[in-house]
Amino acid sequence: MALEELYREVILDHYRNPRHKGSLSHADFHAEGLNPSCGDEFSLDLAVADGVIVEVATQGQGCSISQASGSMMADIIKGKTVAEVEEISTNFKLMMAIEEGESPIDPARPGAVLGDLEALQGVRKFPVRIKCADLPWTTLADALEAAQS
Amino acid sequence: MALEELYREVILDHYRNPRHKGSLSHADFHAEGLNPSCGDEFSLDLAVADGVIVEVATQGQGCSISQASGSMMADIIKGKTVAEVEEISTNFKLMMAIEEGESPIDPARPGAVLGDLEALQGVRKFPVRIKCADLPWTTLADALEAAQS
Amino acid sequence: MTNHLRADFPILDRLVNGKRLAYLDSGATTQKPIQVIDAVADYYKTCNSNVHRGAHTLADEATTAYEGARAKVAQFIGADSSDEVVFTKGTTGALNTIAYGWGLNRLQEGDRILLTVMEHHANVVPWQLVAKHTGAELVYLELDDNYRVDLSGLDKIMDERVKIVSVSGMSNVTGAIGPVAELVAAARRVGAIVIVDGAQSVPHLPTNVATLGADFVVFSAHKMLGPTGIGALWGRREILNEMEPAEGGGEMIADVQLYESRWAPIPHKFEAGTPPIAQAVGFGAAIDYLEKIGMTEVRRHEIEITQYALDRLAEVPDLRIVGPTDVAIRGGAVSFELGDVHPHDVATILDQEGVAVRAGHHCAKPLMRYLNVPATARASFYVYTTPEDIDQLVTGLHRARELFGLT
Amino acid sequence: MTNHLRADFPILDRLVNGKRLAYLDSGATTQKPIQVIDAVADYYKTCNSNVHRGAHTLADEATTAYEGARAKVAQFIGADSSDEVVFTKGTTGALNTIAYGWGLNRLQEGDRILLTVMEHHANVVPWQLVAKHTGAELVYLELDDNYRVDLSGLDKIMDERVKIVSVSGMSNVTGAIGPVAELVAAARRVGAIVIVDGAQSVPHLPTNVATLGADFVVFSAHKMLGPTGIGALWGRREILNEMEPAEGGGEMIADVQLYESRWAPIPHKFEAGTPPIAQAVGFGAAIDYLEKIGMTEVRRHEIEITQYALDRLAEVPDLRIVGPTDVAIRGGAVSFELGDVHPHDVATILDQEGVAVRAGHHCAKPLMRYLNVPATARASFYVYTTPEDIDQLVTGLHRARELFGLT
Ligand SMILES: Cc1ncc(COP(=O)(O)O)c(C=O)c1O
Ligand SMILES: Cc1ncc(COP(=O)(O)O)c(C=O)c1O
Repeated sequence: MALEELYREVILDHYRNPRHKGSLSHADFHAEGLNPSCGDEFSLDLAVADGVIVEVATQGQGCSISQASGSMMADIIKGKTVAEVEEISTNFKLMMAIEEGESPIDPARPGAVLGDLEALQGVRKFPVRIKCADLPWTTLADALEAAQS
Repeated sequence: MALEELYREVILDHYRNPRHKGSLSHADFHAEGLNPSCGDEFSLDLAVADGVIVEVATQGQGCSISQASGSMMADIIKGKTVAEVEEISTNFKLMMAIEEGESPIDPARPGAVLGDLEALQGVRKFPVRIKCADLPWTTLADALEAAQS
Repeated sequence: MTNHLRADFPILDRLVNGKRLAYLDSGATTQKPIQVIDAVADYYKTCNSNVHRGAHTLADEATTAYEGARAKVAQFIGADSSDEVVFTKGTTGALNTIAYGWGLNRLQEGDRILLTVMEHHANVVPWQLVAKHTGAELVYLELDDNYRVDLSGLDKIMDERVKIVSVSGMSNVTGAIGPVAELVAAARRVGAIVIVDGAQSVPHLPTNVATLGADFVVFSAHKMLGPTGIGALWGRREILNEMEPAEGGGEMIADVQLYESRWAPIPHKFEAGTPPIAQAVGFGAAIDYLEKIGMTEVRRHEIEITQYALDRLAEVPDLRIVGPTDVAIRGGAVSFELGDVHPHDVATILDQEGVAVRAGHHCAKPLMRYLNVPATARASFYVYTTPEDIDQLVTGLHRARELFGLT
Repeated sequence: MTNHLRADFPILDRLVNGKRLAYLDSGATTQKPIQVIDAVADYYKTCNSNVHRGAHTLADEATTAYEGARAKVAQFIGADSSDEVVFTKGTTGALNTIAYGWGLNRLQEGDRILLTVMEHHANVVPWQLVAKHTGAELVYLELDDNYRVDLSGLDKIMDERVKIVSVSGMSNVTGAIGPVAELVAAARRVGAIVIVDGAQSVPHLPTNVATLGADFVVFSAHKMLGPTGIGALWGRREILNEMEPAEGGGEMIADVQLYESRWAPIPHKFEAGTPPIAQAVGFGAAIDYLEKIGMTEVRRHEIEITQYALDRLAEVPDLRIVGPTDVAIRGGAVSFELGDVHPHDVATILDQEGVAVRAGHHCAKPLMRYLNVPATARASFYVYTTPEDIDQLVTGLHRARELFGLT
């Protein structure tokens, strides 16, 4: 049933126990995201050294989907290079059908390409909630854009 | 036929040859009327001596109904006392069904109570045009109100 | 308690996600009875025309229909006469009309606009805009423990600097009824004008502007069975007469010259441009419908259904009502929190059960901050709401608890 | 030339004063095809809900319908993207939005607003209001002998003081097409923004904002087969981004605090409050209908019917056309005078013959004064107009001559 696929155990766990919660006193990059239609918020601090994201801290307020997505994102990008993070972001958006193209994930056989994030596939059945899952990723894109310029 | 009753000879005559046209250099009372929905205008100068309207001058712009009504009004009020004029005005409004009450005019037997004005009875079949016929009379009421105060 | 009106509302027959629709979002917009839908369609089919400017039959019929709707609105709220009723885009449009028409032309540096923290954005942002242009400042009344406007400091706050008091007749978040009578009395003493945001109160409570004592009452048709795209501004005649128009255009003028213009008499002075004619006709039909039920009965039904809802919601563990629990001082917009389940998740889960509720800040961010809740879920009722709708809501809430593992 | 579209317009079957209705008042408002009437009714019957704020199915469907209509409007006028299209109350609402949003916040003493003497009150009065608040002044272009805007003095007038140029795309009185391209070119040189009042031009001429070069184009749905109560403001993205909102309220904010707020991105920044949702859906259906005909065909039909009308009117003694007689430079709003028969009398007589025309100043008093005509009668056409309508008009005009004893 769709709702059980939406609210998987791992999502509720990230929602209730967000990883890397807080802020960095020495952030290199910072961005804030807001979904004005629902009020969800997400803010992101990154410390980057030699092109690698060495530290991540996030804060947010919102539904389980946006907050779990943010927590999972923080988990997966830590320790990755900016280039790797961009690839992950693209894969995430493909999986969620936010960007057009073939999903890197075979829904029948969830692998480990995106780790916990794969649990968010259930959101695809709830189109109005896709923007919730995407909020941390648009915030990340803003932070990285600042990093690039 | 209704249109023939509306556009009687005498109405077109007053429309084309308005009586007492102009203004008074020594008016005792002056009022201006405007029908904002159609733009018709009517202005009235009165000279009053011992409660009698001794001189009348009118100017206006608008449809045959409003302008003929004004010309006929000027004709009938000249030389009358203010009290008489008020009675005429009431009779006119009763005839036109602007005020509620029995019309002083028997439509079957037009008499001479209101003189030429009785030709305006045809307007009653055109409710949206009644306010045209009434414009000079509301202007007159404004002028007389100023006279009273 | 069955509800014999439901048959008039075609949309209530539809299924949502395979389930019976339990429409509990009437605070956002109500559903429309077939009488209203048909009135709009019939207008277009039989006498559609522009109003006021025409000397042909259709124009006359359209004007009669439009002005007839105005008379219905006037009578519905007990106004002295139709020309105290201005048709606007809605409540928001009406409040902006007052803010720009009255506020922008009369407020000065140092003047104060008194609001409450429970106001809808529509009754906050226009005042911020006008304050910016004029140098006036905003002052807020807070709430007591029972979610009602706290009047204890009112005497101190209400001084000669206060020029405008604008308050919601009923909160769209907590359901709390606003202290209009008390604010009117206090405002009178200092000569301030009082505006009632009646977006929620006029649809749900009998309203009589003659006894209310306020200077303006504004409301939206779409929240009282009528079409979108129209609302009404009632104003006291003297104030409307002296107020400047906010918008300029056709229909609202007596004369236009190249560099200056003179205004038409009220209410037209405030209705620039082609008005929402078909929508006015639909608004009139909505009022006919409400009058047939009777506003006393509307309120009685609302008290009954709200009491039922509060009772049934009390059975749901972890559920907290955000608003008064005494139905005598509130309407039928019931906000709540459910444990740590975010309101959007509540709404999504309920939607799968066919239950439509709102979730979020309900255009009342200052109130959410004041109450320190990031968002609420809100179930809101109207004349067609039945206990069955509430039962469906409660079933959905149990499902939400289950999915989120609340025990 | 028969007209196969007429069957879509239920009102055209009715009788007026016992006669076939010849509806020649489309310049004031057009009639609505059943497709538009049904689209509005179906919206209320199947997915009525408030937009944007909801996480339930109806809210999502309503939002999709509303935003879908926006996309249709954007595509219809060749806009780059939907978010350059703001839904307003109508043309008048749109012009006031620009006057207050852009003008009130940016104009200063000594700045100039350039208009033409042929503007509708909607494109005059908002600028007078904003001029009063800001100290800016109005400047007018006059007309040449052919009722076209006289550009001969333009170079002298168009200097750095001119901040806004606002011009009608087509006069609702004379039918003359406005010199938009020339004004755009001249305005560019001094950095002024150009607004096109498209109330008459967008319904009647193919419009492409990308090639037009103007900064704003505004128009009303009700003049192009759509519902009353809605219109559109197209604006160039950069300008919309930097423009302040005119009205405040729900939906248009990113955040509201007690004393200040931040705005939502375009287009929502300019759509305070519950928008005219059902009307947007109807607007979308009207655009579908026009797209199906094709705007090139709409224009071709209009040229044909206008030529026919001008030819037939030329047969009526004492009749004088107030407007250009070359159909290449005009649309289908044909104003005229008939001897000394006042236009209101003309309209009353025609009405008895089933013919609906407007009479009066057509919300263009400055133009009437400029042309030194107190009023005109106006016959105006749209896609459903047939030669039979024109013939009926001409018959009625002969009757008017007869009643007034013109020989
Ligand atoms: C040229 C022109 N501009 C503006 C308007 C105003 O449009 P609306 O009344 O729909 O706001 C009209 C129509 O009345 C018009 O013809
Ligand atoms: C209390 C209150 N005020 C104002 C509004 C704004 O009404 P509208 O969106 O119809 O302009 C609403 C509804 O959203 C409301 O509930």
